[in-house]
Amino acid sequence: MDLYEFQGKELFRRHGIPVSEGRLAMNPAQAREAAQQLGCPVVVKAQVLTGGRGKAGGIKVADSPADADARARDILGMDIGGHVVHKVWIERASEIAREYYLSLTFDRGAKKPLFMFTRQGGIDIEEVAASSPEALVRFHVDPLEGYHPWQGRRLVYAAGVEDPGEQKQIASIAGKLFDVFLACEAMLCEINPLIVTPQGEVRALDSKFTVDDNALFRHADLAEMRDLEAGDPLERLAREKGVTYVKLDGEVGVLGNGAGLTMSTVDVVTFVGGRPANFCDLGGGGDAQGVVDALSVITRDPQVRSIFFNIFGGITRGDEVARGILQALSQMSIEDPIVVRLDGTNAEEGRRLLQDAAPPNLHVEATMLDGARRAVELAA
Amino acid sequence: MDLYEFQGKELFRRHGIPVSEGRLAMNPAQAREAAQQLGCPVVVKAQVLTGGRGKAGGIKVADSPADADARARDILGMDIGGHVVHKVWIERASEIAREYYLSLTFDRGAKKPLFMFTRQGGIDIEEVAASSPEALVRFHVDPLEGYHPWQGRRLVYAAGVEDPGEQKQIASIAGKLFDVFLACEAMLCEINPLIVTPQGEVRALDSKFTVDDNALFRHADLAEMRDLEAGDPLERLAREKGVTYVKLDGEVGVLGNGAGLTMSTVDVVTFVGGRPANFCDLGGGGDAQGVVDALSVITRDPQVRSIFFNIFGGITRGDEVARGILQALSQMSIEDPIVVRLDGTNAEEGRRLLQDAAPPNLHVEATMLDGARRAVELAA
Amino acid sequence: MAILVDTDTRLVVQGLTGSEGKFHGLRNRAYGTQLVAGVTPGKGGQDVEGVPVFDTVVAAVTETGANTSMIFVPAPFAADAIYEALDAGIAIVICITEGVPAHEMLRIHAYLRTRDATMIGPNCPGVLSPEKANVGIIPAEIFREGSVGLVSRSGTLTYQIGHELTQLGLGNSTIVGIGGDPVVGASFVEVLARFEADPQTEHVVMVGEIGGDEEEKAASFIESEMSKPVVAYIAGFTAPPGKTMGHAGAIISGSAGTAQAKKDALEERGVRVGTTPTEAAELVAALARA
Amino acid sequence: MAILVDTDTRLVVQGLTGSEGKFHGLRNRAYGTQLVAGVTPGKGGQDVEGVPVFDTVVAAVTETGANTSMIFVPAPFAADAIYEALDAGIAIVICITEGVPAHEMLRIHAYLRTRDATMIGPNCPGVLSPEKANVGIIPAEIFREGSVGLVSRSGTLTYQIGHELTQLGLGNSTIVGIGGDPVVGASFVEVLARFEADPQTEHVVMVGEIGGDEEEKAASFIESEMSKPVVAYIAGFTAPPGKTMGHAGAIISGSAGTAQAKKDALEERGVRVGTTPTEAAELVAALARA
Repeated sequence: MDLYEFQGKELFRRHGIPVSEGRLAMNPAQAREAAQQLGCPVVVKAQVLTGGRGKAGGIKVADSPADADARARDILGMDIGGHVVHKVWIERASEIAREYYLSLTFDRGAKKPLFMFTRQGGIDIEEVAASSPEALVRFHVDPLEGYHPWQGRRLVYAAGVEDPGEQKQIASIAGKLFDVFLACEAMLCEINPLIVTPQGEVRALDSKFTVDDNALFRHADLAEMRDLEAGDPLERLAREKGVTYVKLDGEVGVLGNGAGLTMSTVDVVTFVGGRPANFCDLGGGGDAQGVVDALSVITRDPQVRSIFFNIFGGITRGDEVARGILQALSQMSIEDPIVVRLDGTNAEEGRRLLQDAAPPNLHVEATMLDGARRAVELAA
Repeated sequence: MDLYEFQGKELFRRHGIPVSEGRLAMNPAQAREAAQQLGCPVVVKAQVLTGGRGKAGGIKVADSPADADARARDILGMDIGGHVVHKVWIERASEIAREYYLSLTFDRGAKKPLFMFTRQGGIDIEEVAASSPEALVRFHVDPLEGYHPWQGRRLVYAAGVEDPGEQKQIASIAGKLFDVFLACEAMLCEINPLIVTPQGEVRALDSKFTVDDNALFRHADLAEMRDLEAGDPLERLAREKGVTYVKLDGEVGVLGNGAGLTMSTVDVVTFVGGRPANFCDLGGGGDAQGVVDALSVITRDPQVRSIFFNIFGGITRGDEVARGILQALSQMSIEDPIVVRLDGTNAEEGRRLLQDAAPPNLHVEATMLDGARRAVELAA
Repeated sequence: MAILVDTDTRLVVQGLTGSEGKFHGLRNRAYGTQLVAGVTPGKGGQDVEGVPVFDTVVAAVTETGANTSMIFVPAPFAADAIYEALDAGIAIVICITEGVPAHEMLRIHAYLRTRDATMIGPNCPGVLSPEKANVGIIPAEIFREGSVGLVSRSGTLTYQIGHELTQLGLGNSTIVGIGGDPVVGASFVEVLARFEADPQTEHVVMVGEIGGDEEEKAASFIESEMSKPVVAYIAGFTAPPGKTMGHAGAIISGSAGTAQAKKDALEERGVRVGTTPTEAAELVAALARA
Repeated sequence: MAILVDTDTRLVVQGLTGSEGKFHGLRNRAYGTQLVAGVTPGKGGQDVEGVPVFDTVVAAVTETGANTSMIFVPAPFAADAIYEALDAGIAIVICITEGVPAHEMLRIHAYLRTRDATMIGPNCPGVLSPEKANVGIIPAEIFREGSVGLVSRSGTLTYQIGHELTQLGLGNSTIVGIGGDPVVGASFVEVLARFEADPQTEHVVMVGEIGGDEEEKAASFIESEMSKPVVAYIAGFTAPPGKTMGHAGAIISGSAGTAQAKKDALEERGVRVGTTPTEAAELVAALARA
């Protein structure tokens, strides 16, 4: 789960990482009040769970409370990469002498947390990694041994931070970043930029914070941070129904069981010349109601022209899936053609159920490849 | 540093280990008031940093506040193994169905924390270890990997606890004991007895708690728990002066530099037929003032009849030690004979200083063995 | 022969008294797996259709000689169950449970480095050696015995490819679902090494997906250490960057971890990569005929 | 030859800019030890009487080829300094600092098991190989070069026994003070193994004290693994049970850990134990004459 900048900064603050004082505003009036309380100039920052908001005009400086009101009015409601801005974060504007970059990520390759630090902050870290890899210091922490203060020092000295005051502050922030990463079971904690003020104070000016969904059961405070309003409305609907759904940009609705098979189905649809409308995974169980729920999500996408059901039964039973399809067809008016391919546990029974009912817009195919081809034809 | 029962229980309570409610009392009136607040019957327990207080009569049940007053009057001021009782702990009396034993110790042999658990609690654990070793479950926890809940379960099942309610409570207490052990950097956390009430509730009825002196610099709350009034008055005085002093029961005062050499000197004094009056370690540095301080402690013991200075200079310089001895002799009236053996750094100069001053009760010997013999003769 | 599970497997199921543990444990027994014990704290002394239940894994090992554990306990308790199994001396730990926190798995992975044990999963379908033993939830009826080793990060995709192989007349030595979580116990490399050493296995199919770099590591391993031919299939070629595709934990950052990057790494080292499950199966069939 | 420190030692002192670190570091250099670097965070670029100071140990290793570290940093920072030295690839870490928390040492000990490095101390006088190198605070003038290896948990007691040996005309290959804390890096066994392998060492004196069971472990090791004769001395025969004798951390519980128990364990395995330092030295002298 990704957190908003203001949420990540709140977690930083709780663990002793210096951040600027700020207020959340849901409307221009709140933005004006926040600016009044904080003292101008302030920065008005769109809160969206995607990158590139600066380039999109989602970050503005305001010199007065009235100005903050106006800037919030500009930003609220903006669409930034498909994310509509519902909240802005107002914080006291910072004077910036230097911009660094510090992050801690869950490195699944090395199977260890990975620190990355560079004095070339403020820009996209992939650019730094590509253009001047020697300037990007990388350092792994062993999960059992944990963090030790020398590791923070190693980062700052290896990156060539020369001011002793900065050295101490950054090494200390690295330790606190490890604390918050561990305490929140984060997959990513990124500070870009980590600024140095003209007075020599080091502070986190932004936050990218991702926590492990699997760990939320023991972090009630983090689980509450989930913004149920955020993201694509269909993806939201799917989540409410317990279905994994990712909106794509084509015409063939794809529904499979298991992430791997579904991903593979999306690939195959593409390879035979189609454009998948979505990735929709029924998951491991997949009973009739799950099928109904998934179909109700997929069919709400007006781009969808055909639907391909690719089911390989393991725990999921083919007859249950067939019943779900028939039930959905009887409850909803689905006009798009549905191609079904069933294999595995109870597949024969499922196929028979479908053939017996024989709804007009239902097509049964024997293989995954044939099913994909047929669905693509029908969407054309 | 050893903690009192009430201090250990307070740490238990903070970490979620169930204990009985109680109050500390410094005088009979406070004991009466505590009994009134808690409701009778209560138990009045001597707070001393030594074992055997039960047999010594330091634990009494009181049926009324007046009775608590009387019992406190009996117990306060008692001498239990050389420790005078200055405080009593008043707690609500517990009904006891069963008594178990649970401890976590710093096992320096295995270099891991060691859990010990047995259903044969309430008695001396050495007895259980000797008479029915199979009943004492031992289990090490790896310092890097830390504690996992299955380890607590292993303890209770291996020890044969049969009641599911007890199993759960004890396994949970084991986890909390590990937490408090780690959080306080303890060397020992012992609960004996860990009682089960007739209602099936498991609770710590006593506490033995030792923390690492070396770790106190980062545990201000624990450092404050040190009772400056406790223990032998000479040992207390020595601690105030920064000298390591242990009172023994003989006539030859022993002063060395370094724990190993001092221990060895105590041994040699014994082997040549003497009885050491103390162990006194000047420590690594050992300047003139340190020598004066150590002598002032040793000579306050009325049993002392002679004093043996055994110094092997490394960082400690022989001339400094000699100056300290001469300074002490000029400041204090020391009538006991002092035997000095000096070797190592600047020993020759030290010996010359002593010979030049030649105080009447000072005897310089060339070897440790000769020095010990002379000191023992002079104490006879 | 086969790898990981076979007729010598003596299985203990941690969580045998739960509904899923019971269902699949007994199903594995019906297939022929030697199910010797269950473990559920507090239920020691009971039995599940004749299978004795113990309070601790160590008791199950001592009493029944269990050497392999299958874990079906709920996610919040799964890590503890894994540690318990490893400490009891279990050699093969297969964790089916989904939703184990990633940080727990980091620590377990570091812990495993110091032990002489293999862990499969979590969030995996288990291990099946056709005609010998099934430990997990893989529908055994799809597969037949043969010489193709199959290792996969995905459950249903494994069934798909196994099914395609069966259609082409090929069978499997062992099917290993290593799980799709960001950090799992045994990686492709560990399983490939076992297939290389297994006399029954003649060819290997590796089924990967986007995210991480285990396929790339496998590519290097195959080139330098394997004599047996390996065919690969990677899912997620058309996944948009930055999107998480379900619980497979496929978080892509930049170009690393993409299906194309994995395919390139494999092909550079001489491993044939099928673009669809069908094509992958056909590549194996061609090798088997050659 | 000698062990642990010799003419190949390239020493970095962590805490060289502190008063004690400077005093002893330069004293070690005056003895002939190759002192190549100091480390003090924030003081990189400075020098201490010509010895360059670095911010990190890894920089010191890279720039000067340091292979041995002596730690003089204050106790609250000593554990961090040890980890830093080990991670920088230092092979021999000698920690003089007194007062390192015991729980830190538990973790460091567990950590050391996975590294190919040796740690001596903390709370130890260091290591001296007469005429070759001195790393620590041992007064070198007491000792002369020779064939007796000396390993001890105590500082001044080591000097005492070294002095007795010198009086009897014997010299030392290496004197190792392993430190008297409850948990130290290298134990008797590790040092004894090095003496066994060292051509210069012909006899070994082991100086133990009450507490712990390292002397008992050493007894087993000497019996099964050592060809060279070992003489032991144990301090604390007359220590009352349950009393802590200074920072030596000699906490006795019951009979285990007593001097008598250690003496018995050693003598049962054929190791001669002197009752006084003088007697121990005489036993070695008798062996050397034989």
